[in-house]
Amino acid sequence: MSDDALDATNPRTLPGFFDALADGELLGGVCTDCGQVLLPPRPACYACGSRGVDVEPQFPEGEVFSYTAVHTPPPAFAADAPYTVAVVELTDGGRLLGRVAADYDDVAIGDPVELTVREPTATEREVALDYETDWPVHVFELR
Amino acid sequence: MSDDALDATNPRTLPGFFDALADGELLGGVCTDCGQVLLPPRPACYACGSRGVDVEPQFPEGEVFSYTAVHTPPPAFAADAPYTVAVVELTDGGRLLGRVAADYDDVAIGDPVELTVREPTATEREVALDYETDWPVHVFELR
Amino acid sequence: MPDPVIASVGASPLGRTDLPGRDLFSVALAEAFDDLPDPADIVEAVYVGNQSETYEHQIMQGTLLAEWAGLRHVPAERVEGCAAAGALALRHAVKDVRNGEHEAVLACGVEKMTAGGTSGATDALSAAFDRAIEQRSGVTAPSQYALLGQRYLHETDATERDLAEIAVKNHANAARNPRAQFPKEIDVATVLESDPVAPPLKLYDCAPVGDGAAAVLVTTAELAADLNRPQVRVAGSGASANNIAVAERDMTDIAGARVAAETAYEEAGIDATAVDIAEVHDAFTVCEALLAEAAGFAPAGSGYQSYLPPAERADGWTDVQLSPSGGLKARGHPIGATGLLQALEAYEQLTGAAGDRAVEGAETALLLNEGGVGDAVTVSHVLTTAEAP
Amino acid sequence: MPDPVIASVGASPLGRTDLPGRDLFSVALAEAFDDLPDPADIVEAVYVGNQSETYEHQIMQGTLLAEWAGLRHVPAERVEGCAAAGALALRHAVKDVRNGEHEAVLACGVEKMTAGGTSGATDALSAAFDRAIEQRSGVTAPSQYALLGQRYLHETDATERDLAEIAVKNHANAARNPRAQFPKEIDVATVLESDPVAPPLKLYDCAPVGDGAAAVLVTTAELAADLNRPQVRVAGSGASANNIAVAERDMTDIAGARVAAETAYEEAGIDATAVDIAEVHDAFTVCEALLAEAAGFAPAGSGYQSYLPPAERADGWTDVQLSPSGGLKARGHPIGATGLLQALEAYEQLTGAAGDRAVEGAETALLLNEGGVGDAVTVSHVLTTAEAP
Ligand SMILES: [Zn+2]
Ligand SMILES: [Zn+2]
Repeated sequence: MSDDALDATNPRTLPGFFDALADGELLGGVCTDCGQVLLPPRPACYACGSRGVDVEPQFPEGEVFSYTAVHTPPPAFAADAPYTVAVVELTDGGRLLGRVAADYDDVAIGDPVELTVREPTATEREVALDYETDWPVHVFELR
Repeated sequence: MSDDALDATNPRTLPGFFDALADGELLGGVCTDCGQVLLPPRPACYACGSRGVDVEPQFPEGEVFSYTAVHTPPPAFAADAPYTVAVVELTDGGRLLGRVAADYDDVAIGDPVELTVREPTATEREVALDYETDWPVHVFELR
Repeated sequence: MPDPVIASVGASPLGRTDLPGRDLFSVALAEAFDDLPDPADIVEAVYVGNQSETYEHQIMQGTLLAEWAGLRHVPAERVEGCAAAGALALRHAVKDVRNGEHEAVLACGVEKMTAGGTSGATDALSAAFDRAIEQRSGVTAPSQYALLGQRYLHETDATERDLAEIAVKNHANAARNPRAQFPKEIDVATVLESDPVAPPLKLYDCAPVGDGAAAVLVTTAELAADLNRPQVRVAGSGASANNIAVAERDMTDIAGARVAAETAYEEAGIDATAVDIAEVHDAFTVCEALLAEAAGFAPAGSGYQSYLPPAERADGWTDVQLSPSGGLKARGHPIGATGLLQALEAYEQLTGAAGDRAVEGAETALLLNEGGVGDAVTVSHVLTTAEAP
Repeated sequence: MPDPVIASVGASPLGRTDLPGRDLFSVALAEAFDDLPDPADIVEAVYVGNQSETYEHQIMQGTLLAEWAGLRHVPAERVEGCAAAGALALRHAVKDVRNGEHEAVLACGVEKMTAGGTSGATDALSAAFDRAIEQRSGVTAPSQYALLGQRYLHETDATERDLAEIAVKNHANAARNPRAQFPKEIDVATVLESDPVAPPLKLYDCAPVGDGAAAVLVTTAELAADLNRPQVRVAGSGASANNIAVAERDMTDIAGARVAAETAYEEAGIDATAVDIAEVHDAFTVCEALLAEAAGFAPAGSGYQSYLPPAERADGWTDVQLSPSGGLKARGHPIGATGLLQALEAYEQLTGAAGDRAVEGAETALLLNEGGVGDAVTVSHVLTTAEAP
């Protein structure tokens, strides 16, 4: 583990991770012992337990591993429904859940996607915790 | 314990207790073993553990046992602050917390009070759970 | 070490009720202690499973329900692992008794899910997902499980019709369970034609929202005998967490459930083939398929055959009967009480009190109670018939 | 039975921080495991104390923090008894080790109280009160404690100035504690002239709202020795609930705390006079007075003299030093972490790591952590210095 202080500028914390994401950079933890990718980075690897975790940029492309559509959304997202969400396996090996900017019927397992990042909407800011207000939202787009 | 079904009309449940309170009747559990008064009624006596609990009307008068004023209210009651609350020891032996319809400076330990009941305000209904919407609110008045 | 047993059980009505949580608990308590001395004469500690404070804006349920039972100066606390909270409470009771910490412990669970409407429940349940990535992406419980289901259908021969058959089977079981929230049979078409919730899951693939409370008394075998109670032995207990985020897990090998079940088997000195009945966490139909595999009942990829009679299942399947209660799907799923309702069903099955739905010859039961999505946490127990010592 | 010991401790910064709860935990974890192997090499189970899901809209903290520590397939759960959650986590770790369930257990606590403003914290804390009568009457945490305080001042010789002196004493202690949220001395006038919150309590009678996390590693004495760690023995553990509603309790004899402390003393084979230092739950100044009496340090009605040097206290007082950390009042009170911060202070005092604030000759510590108002639930531990076995 790095000797840097674990403060809100450190990408090993959520504020640091989302700051980088707002700049378009998806940072992952990468286990120096077993190679597991951790999204977002965290203090230790769940696969082998090692605290040897580097922080490295992840290539923002991948494939749909599973997907569905949300027909009964949480109250805050009611206006968006139905919307598509997916688990995406990234090229560098990590897996990440997110919205897909496509209709459910246009998506299939294995489809190539690209990670994009946008600012939160006014509605998203309303339901955000104080420290989340400016955190960006990632969205997958079909390639 | 009574053989009556424990449904929402039974004063051993909160809906039954508040229904009676809405009609101006404060019902207490009274332990048949040790005499402890339980407000509201409940399945067993905390003082001796007995499930021999009768439900009996409680005389709606008592004395201030302790009191204070709320200067930093919950968001829903902000408009009321500061308001006075007290723990009242009732004539029949039970103790009940509630608002006091008097300024803090006009209250003292030992003051005689009377229990009154009113409908919830619009604000109170707004923060009520679904099943609480029509539950009355009790308020102590100085005698 | 003392042998922990379940000595009594009780439950409230399940579903949309007009009683607050503590009153539902009063009903469960009255049933559990119907033939027994006052709780205060027996019970030395209380654990309460409860998922969310938001339904009734109430924490401190340990203190509250202990007092409601007439217990004032005992250790009492709430335990929480979302929908596994009930089995966590049971597990603490079992550990306290087997370790000699207490002779009798009350494990209870309560959830009053209907106090804030459907949106209240949707919001409360979503707090179980990782906040940073999952919640902020707008996922819901059905859509999280749909991600598991979609992948399962992709990797195996299972179809949406198979999942529907699981719901049909559980409703048929529930039709013979007087405690069930939905005690009625349904057909496959009803499931397949029900409203889409999150494909491949439809409304009838989903366990319902509902209220409920349950109480389970765990004691030493000696005390249960002194109290003249039918007893069921808790032969093993296991628990395991897994990643909180669905994306980071193996989505079709439910490893946390596997670890929890194997721990419970090992403590009980059995393997999966010894299990006659299992109450598994079918919050969504696909869970029953996945958990049948994780529990070792079915070979990988064939868990979806849980609705078939044993003779018609693939090679490698055991003869286990899954969720004779009707499962979460049809018996009901009042989150914090669910794990204890599973124990209640096993108690009634193993003590000959299951009436019409009795599984003949049932002597060993497995319970699998999960919290979060899938196996974010799993708690498992093995229960067996017991002779009074 | 194995002897449970505390083998390591860690904490995050306390107060208004810009880190989410899980990141605060990362900081605490890093400190606790600074000189140790990876958690996954040692830890067999995780308990997380956390008061409210509403601060971060997150349940399943057991699963989340276990994963953050690199532990995937271990039992992990959240325990909740409002502000006693941290000591409940510690108690489970202690019980698991002494009962041979596990060799090493991680007890942690986290609360991110500042994520929803002051009104968010006020609302979240009020969920600890009985919903039906207390919450609906508009009481708050300070006003609930003010009811205790008002009665205490009525029944005893204590004055508002005495309560203020308790705050002054705890700030003076905190001034020597680098971990404290408010490491600065104050004077009596500052307390007495601070804003009224709920008479007789003023702003400076109240512990602050703040963020924080703590991690405490509980192991067998043998494992702690193998790891080359200074160890503190957990000689006793007690817990007790009391009524949830303040009105229905004895408001000046804090019976639940008395029962919890006496249970811990009995397990440790000591009485109150053996205690050198105590970290008590001074969420409000009056609590320290009440708890000094409940713990057996002070005769009834004289607990308010806790701020005086031992020689100046009333007859019947012990020589105990209360809250050398600065207490909840000045060290900080991140609800679910507080019980573990108490343990951390005792660990540092008993292992000679308390620096400027070391209480000379301290060998035995009492911890009293409460949840709800006053003693709705109390968890108590006795810690003693230990030689490596
Ligand atoms: Zn690794
Ligand atoms: Zn009684």
